[in-house]
Amino acid sequence: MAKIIGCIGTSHVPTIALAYDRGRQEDPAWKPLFDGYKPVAQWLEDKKADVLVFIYNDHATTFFFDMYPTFALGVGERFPIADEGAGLRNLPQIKGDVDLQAHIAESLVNDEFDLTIFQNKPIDHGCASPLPLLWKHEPDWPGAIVPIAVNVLQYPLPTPRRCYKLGQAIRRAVESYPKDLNVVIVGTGGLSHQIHGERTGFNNEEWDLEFLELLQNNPQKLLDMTHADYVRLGGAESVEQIMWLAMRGAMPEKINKIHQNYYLATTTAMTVVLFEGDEVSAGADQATAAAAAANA
Amino acid sequence: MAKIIGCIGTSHVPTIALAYDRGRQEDPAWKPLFDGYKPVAQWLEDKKADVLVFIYNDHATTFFFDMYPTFALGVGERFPIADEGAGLRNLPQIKGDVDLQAHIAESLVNDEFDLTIFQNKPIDHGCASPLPLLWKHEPDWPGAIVPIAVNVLQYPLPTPRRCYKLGQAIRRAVESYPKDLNVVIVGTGGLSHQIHGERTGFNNEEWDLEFLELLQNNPQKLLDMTHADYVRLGGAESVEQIMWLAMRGAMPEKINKIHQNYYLATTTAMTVVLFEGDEVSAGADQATAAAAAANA
Amino acid sequence: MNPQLEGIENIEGTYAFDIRTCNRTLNVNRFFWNMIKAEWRERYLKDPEGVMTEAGLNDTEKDLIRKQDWLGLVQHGVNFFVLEKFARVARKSNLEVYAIMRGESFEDFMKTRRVPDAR
Amino acid sequence: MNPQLEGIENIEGTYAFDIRTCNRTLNVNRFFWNMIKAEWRERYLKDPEGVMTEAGLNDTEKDLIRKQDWLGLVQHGVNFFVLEKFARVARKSNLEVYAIMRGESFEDFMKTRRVPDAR
Ligand SMILES: [Fe+3]
Ligand SMILES: [Fe+3]
Repeated sequence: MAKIIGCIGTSHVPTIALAYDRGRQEDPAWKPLFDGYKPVAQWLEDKKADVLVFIYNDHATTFFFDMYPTFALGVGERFPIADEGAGLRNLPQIKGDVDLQAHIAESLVNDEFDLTIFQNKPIDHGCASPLPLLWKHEPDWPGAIVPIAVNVLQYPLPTPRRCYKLGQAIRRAVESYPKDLNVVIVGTGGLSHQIHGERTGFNNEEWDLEFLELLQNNPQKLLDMTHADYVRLGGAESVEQIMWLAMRGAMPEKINKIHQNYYLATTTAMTVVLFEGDEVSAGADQATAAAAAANA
Repeated sequence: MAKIIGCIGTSHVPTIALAYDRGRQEDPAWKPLFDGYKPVAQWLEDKKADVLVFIYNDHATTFFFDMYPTFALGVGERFPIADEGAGLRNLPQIKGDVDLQAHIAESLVNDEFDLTIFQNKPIDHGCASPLPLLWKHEPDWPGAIVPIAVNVLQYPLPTPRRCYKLGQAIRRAVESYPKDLNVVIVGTGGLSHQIHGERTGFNNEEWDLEFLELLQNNPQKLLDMTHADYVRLGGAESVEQIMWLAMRGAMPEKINKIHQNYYLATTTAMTVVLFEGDEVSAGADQATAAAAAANA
Repeated sequence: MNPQLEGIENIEGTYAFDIRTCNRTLNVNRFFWNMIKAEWRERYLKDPEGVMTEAGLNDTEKDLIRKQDWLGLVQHGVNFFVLEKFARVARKSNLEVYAIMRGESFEDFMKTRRVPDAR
Repeated sequence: MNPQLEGIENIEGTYAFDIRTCNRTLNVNRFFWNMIKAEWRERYLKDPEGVMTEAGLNDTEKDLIRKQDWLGLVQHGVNFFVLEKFARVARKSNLEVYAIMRGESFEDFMKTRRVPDAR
C-alpha cells in the first residue's frame, strides 16, 4: 500500500524561480534561501520519495476567473510549466501518474470533496517555483506529482477547517492505493506577505514563528481562525497558508520537525519546513482513523 | 428573508427544446408533454416565483473535460443560451442576480461545498431545455436563475448522498438571504433512459414510478444506492437523477405532490413533477434545522 | 476501482465514461466538443481530413469518424454528449444515432417506441 | 457579507478580491490574464489602444493602464496576480511595482527590506 512518509511546507513565490533560473544559488543574498532547501532535497532522495502530492494554488494562470475552482486535481502523465508572461522556463515537463491521480480523485469525490478535474493544462509557479529545489531533474524528474490546486485568490475561499479536512481525506485516499509508493505531502505558500494595496510589504515574523509552532503542535487553533484573521496577522496574500493546513491534515496528530529554514529577505517570509510523523504515536492515530471510518 | 416555496423535478432532454422551437405544442405526439407543463407554469405565475435555483447538468457544452467541475455555480446578470452544434435558439438570454448568486456561493463554500464559480459563459440545454416551458419569456424572463451545474458525465460523480446534502446546504443559503424572494428549486434530468451503447433505448417505467414515490416519501433509500444501481435500474444516463436528490434535500421532510406528468414517448421518460412543503410539518422541520445548525 | 461503479461491468452494452478513459481519449473528445463552434464546424465540413489531423487524432479515431461508426466511437471512449454535437454536423438526429448504435434500421427502432411519431 | 471576511474592512490598504468584485471587472482581469499568451503580448505592445478596445475596457480602465497606475488598478478591482503578468510585459519587476503601490521610490522601498540586495 502507498504510505505518507512525511510532509513539506514551502513558500512558492516566483522570486524563487527567478533566482533559481538566473543561477543565484551562491549569491550572498540568495544563498541562505537555497541552502535551506538542501537538507529537504537530501531527505527526499534518501527516503526514495516516489510521489509528491502538491497542494498549491494557481495564480490565475492555468485557470481564469471565468471558471475558478475551489479544489482542482490534475490528471495527466505530463504537465507543461506555464508561461506567466515572461516566457518559458528551461525545465522538463512535470511528471504525473494517471492511475494514482485517478484513484485519489475517486477517493476524494466519494469522500464528499467536490473536485474539479483538470487535464492537459500548464501548471503555475505555485507548484513549479519550489519544485526544482526539492527534486533533481536532469534529465527528468525522479517521481510523479499529484497537483491539487486550492482557490486562495477569489473569495469565498475554502475555510481553514475545510482545507484541514481535505488533508485528512488525502490521507485516506493515499493509504487506500494498492501500490507500494512513498508519498510526501507538500503544502505551499506564505509565510507572511502582502503584495497589493498600500499595505504591500507587510510582514510579521512573530506571527510566522507562532504559526509554525501551532501548525506542529496545535493545528486546531489555526482552524478556528477566519480568512480575515490570516490577512490581519500575516498580510493579505498570507491567507494562502490555509494550504499548509491541508498538508497538516494529512499527517498524524504528533509530528516531528526534521528541518526548518526561515528567510525573510524582501517581501515574503520564504520558509521551508520538513516534518515526519511521530513513529510512537502513529499506531494510535491509525486506530483512531479506522474507528472514525467505521463510524462514517 | 428569501424562502423556498416549492420544488420542480423535470426532464431536460434536448428533444423538448427541439419540439418547442419547432412549435409542436399541439402535435398529437407532443401535446401530452407540453400540456403536462401547463399547471406548473401556472403555479409559478400564481405563486410569483422570483428565482429558480436550477440544479442541472452541463452536457460537455459550457465545460470541456480539460476542466470538469463536480459542482459549478454561475454568477452573472445574463447568460447566453449555448449553441450545441445546431445553431442558436430564439430565446432571450437567461437572467441572473449577482448579489443572490454570490450570497449562495459564499454560503455554500463556507458550508464546505467546494464550488467552481463560472461567469460569462453560455448555458447548456440541461437548463435551457425545460426553462421556456416553465416561464413565459416575452419580451423577457420574469425572474432570475441561479445555475448550479452538477457533474453527471465523467466518473467519479458526486454521490447521491452528497447531492442531497448539497440541497440541504442550498436551503440554508437561500434562507439566510435578507431579501424577500420566492425561490423554487428545480432538479433536472431523467427519468429512465440510456442513449449510448447497445443498451440504448432502455427504459423502466416501474422503477421510474418507484423513484417518484421514494423521492417524495423515503428519499433516504435513494441515497443508499450507488451510481451503478441507478444505471442498472434506469439506464446509464438516468444517473443524472441524482440532481433530483439535491432538489429534494432543499425541501422539508414532508412534501405534497401538486402535479405530475409522466410521458415516455421514445427514449426518455419525460417527466415533470411539482411539490410543495407540507405546511403542518414545516414548523417542526425548521426547529430541527435550527437545532442542527446550533450543534454544527 | 470506484466503489460507486461496482458491478457496472455486468451491465451489458454500457460504457462508463471516467477520468481514466477520458485521459486516454481527450483529443478525440475535444475534436467533437469543438463542433459547438460554427467556425470549427465549417472548417471540418470543408476539410475533414485536415481538421482531424490538426486535432491530433490517430488513425483508429480518424477511421471511426470517416465511417461514422457511432458505436465504435463510444466503445473507443468518446463521451456521448460530445458525439451528439457531431451528429448535428453529420445531419443525423439523435433517434437515428440511437438506431444505429442498436444495430437496427431507423423504422424498426421507432416501432419499438411507444409513440413512434414523436420525432 | 462573507463571515470569513468579517473585519477585513478595518485593515487599511487591503482590497479583498471576491466574486462580486470579479463579476464587475471580469473584462479587465481577462485583458491582463491574456498576457500569458505570447501572441497577445506582442499584439498589445504593437497596438495597445486597439487591444484594449478589443478587450472591451471602459475609459477608466484604459486610462489606468495608460498611466500604469498599479494601485489604481488594484483599487478598481483588478486581481494582483493578473496584474503581475502585465508587469512582465511592462518590464517592471514585482519589487518595482510594490514600491509604486506604496508610493515610494524603488531605492527607498528596498532600504526598508532586510536584504536589500535580494533582487
Ligand atoms: Fe502565492
Ligand atoms: Fe441529461
